[in-house]
Amino acid sequence: MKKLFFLCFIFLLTGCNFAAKSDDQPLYMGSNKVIDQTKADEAKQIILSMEEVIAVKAVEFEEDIFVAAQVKQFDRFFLDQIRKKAHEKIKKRYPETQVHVSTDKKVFLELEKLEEEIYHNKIKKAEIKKKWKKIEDFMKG
Amino acid sequence: MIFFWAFIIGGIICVIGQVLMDVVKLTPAHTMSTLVVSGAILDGLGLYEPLIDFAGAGATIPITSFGNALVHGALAEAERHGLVGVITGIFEVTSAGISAAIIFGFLAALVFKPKG
Amino acid sequence: MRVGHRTWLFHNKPKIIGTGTICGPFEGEGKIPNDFDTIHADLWLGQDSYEKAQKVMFEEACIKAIEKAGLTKEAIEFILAGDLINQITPTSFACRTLSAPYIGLFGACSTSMEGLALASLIVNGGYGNNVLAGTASHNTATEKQFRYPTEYGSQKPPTSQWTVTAAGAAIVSKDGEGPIVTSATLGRVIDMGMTDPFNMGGAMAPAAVDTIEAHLKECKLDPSYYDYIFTGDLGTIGREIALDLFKKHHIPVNREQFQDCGLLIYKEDQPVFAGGSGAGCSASVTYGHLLNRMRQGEIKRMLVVATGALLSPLSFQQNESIPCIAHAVSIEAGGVY
Amino acid sequence: MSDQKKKKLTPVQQEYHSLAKKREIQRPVIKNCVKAFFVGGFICFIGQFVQTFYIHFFDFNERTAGNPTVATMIFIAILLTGFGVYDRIGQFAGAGSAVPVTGFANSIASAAIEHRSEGYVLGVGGNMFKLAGSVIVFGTVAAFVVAIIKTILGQWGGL
Repeated sequence: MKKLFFLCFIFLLTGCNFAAKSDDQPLYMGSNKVIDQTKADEAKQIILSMEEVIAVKAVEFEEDIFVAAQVKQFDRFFLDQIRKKAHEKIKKRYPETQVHVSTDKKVFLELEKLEEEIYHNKIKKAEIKKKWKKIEDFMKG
Repeated sequence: MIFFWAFIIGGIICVIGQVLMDVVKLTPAHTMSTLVVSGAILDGLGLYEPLIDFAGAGATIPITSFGNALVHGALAEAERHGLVGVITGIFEVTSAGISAAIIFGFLAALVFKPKG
Repeated sequence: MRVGHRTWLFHNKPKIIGTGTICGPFEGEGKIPNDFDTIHADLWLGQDSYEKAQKVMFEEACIKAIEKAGLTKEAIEFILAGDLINQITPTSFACRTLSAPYIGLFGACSTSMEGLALASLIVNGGYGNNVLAGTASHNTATEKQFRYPTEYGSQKPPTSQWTVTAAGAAIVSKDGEGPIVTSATLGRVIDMGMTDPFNMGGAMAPAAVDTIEAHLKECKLDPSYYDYIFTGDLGTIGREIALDLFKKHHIPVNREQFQDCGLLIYKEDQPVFAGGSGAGCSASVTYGHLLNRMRQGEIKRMLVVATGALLSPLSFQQNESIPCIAHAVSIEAGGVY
Repeated sequence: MSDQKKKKLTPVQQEYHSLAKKREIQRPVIKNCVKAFFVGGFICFIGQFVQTFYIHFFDFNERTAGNPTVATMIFIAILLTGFGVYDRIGQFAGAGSAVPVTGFANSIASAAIEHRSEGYVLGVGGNMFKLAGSVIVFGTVAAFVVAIIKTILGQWGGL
């Protein structure tokens, strides 16, 4: 029994080390897509410059930018402040756009998918609109 | 990473429960009630939500989160409807846990016999 | 005849002419499976509730005792029995099938020796000839009544005890062959202010010592008169405390001589914490294992002291302490076996 | 509390208490805590796993995934209770299996199963919350008090 626990423990430790190392580069989508993503790209850079943030996903659509950040484990105690700070930073850069910042895992995953699809030009504008509504709901919960 | 901290924080909350039972010599029912009340108070002080952000299920699975969720439901409803909302909203968030326990518990009583 | 304040001497030699002992599966895996007449593999005994299972177990013990005494049901003149469950219903219900007059007893786990003492009194006084004394306990029925539902995952401390699933019945008679009940000392209610329901042994030990002390003093006996002194269900903790108390009161009871039924019934590796307990524990071990050893000539004289904790779930929740009682019966080997 | 109780005892009782205390087998507190830590942690680990599963494969975000996660854990716990496994885990783990929501489910299911012999209405229905009731009652009362204080303070702050 004890051995089993020990193994679990080791597994957990190693597992989390892997996760910590994988702070991947954000995907810059550029302007030549279905929708111009330059604002989103810049937002990513702004957010990533925050030291609490490991990874970031962002997509813009019409007047909105959705940003999802992954925060360092020990900064997760202060998610509220981090969200506020990130929001202010982007808002300063683009005062006329609606900025939504989330730290939710689900939003992060959904935006990641959307980014990929936009990057590879696999998605049409109407479909994005549909997805947009869904992601907005996730941000609220 | 979140898995690791879920394990650690969940474990620590259980150790607090164990200390209440073994050192303070509370009965299990007293221990659980104490933990639920402390969960409610921690949320009142705004400390439980950050813990959930930090440890995920490590903070939502222990019974302390039950107190937290009760306060949350009450506060959310109070924001919309004023003081009456405190009463109407208490079970808003926790209904899933309680109804699941009642329904599955009842079904279990239909199917199982105590094994001894 | 009464000697001292609370000891009866039985001069007319009431004898235990037949016994019946039944146990559950867990006890069947214990140290003394051969001393039980019937071992049930099913904790439910085919019934739909544990209370009914206890009832059936007690019925079977009675029938077995009657059979072994070579009697018929009609020959039983009185029944003195009881148990631990609400209003002793399992025992009372079991006695529906026996037509004899019935006296329901409650002395918690001490009911076994309470019954035997009173049965011997009736027989000795000539008020009856074949009197049945017995009791039963069922682990899960008792757990349900006194503690938590059986499937509830609470952690029991090492001081707790395991309620025995067993029933024991004995027929005391004026005629016939069998071990002789020579005397009995009745216990007082002793309350040492103990409140932990998971440490029954610690609560009951003073009662056992009080009764043993009174018995020895009133009969003017030295502890060495008895080959063994058996307590009902003190468990390891209660036994150690009792030995301490003997030392303190200068009663020369030695360690080997002082045994506990709750420790005889289970193997050391069975997860029973501090030992077995329950009314069925002292009854089944005494009427089965101990009397068998007496028949084999290993024991000539023994004092059986059944201890009982007189608490209810209600009294415990109302923060009452646990008053305890112990009844002692002296059994000596009789003539031919 | 215990001091107050002790005052009521007679000297003889007090003497016996100290004697009995010596012979009492102490609870293995450290060992119990270690076991509670690992089992409790492991249950939360599984909970996190279930939650991540719901986030990845269903339309739940971190907040809303809590409900199905709790329901799933409760389901597993009740199944284990029915098969007579949870009380064994409980004896081993103590608070480790009692403090997580699975322990709450176990207290409900065990009471329901145990009291079926008294019928569905008075037995199962009446006794289901025998153990879990206190948790709900005190949780609700505490939440009520906390929420009232917070709401009133918030309104004053807002004024």
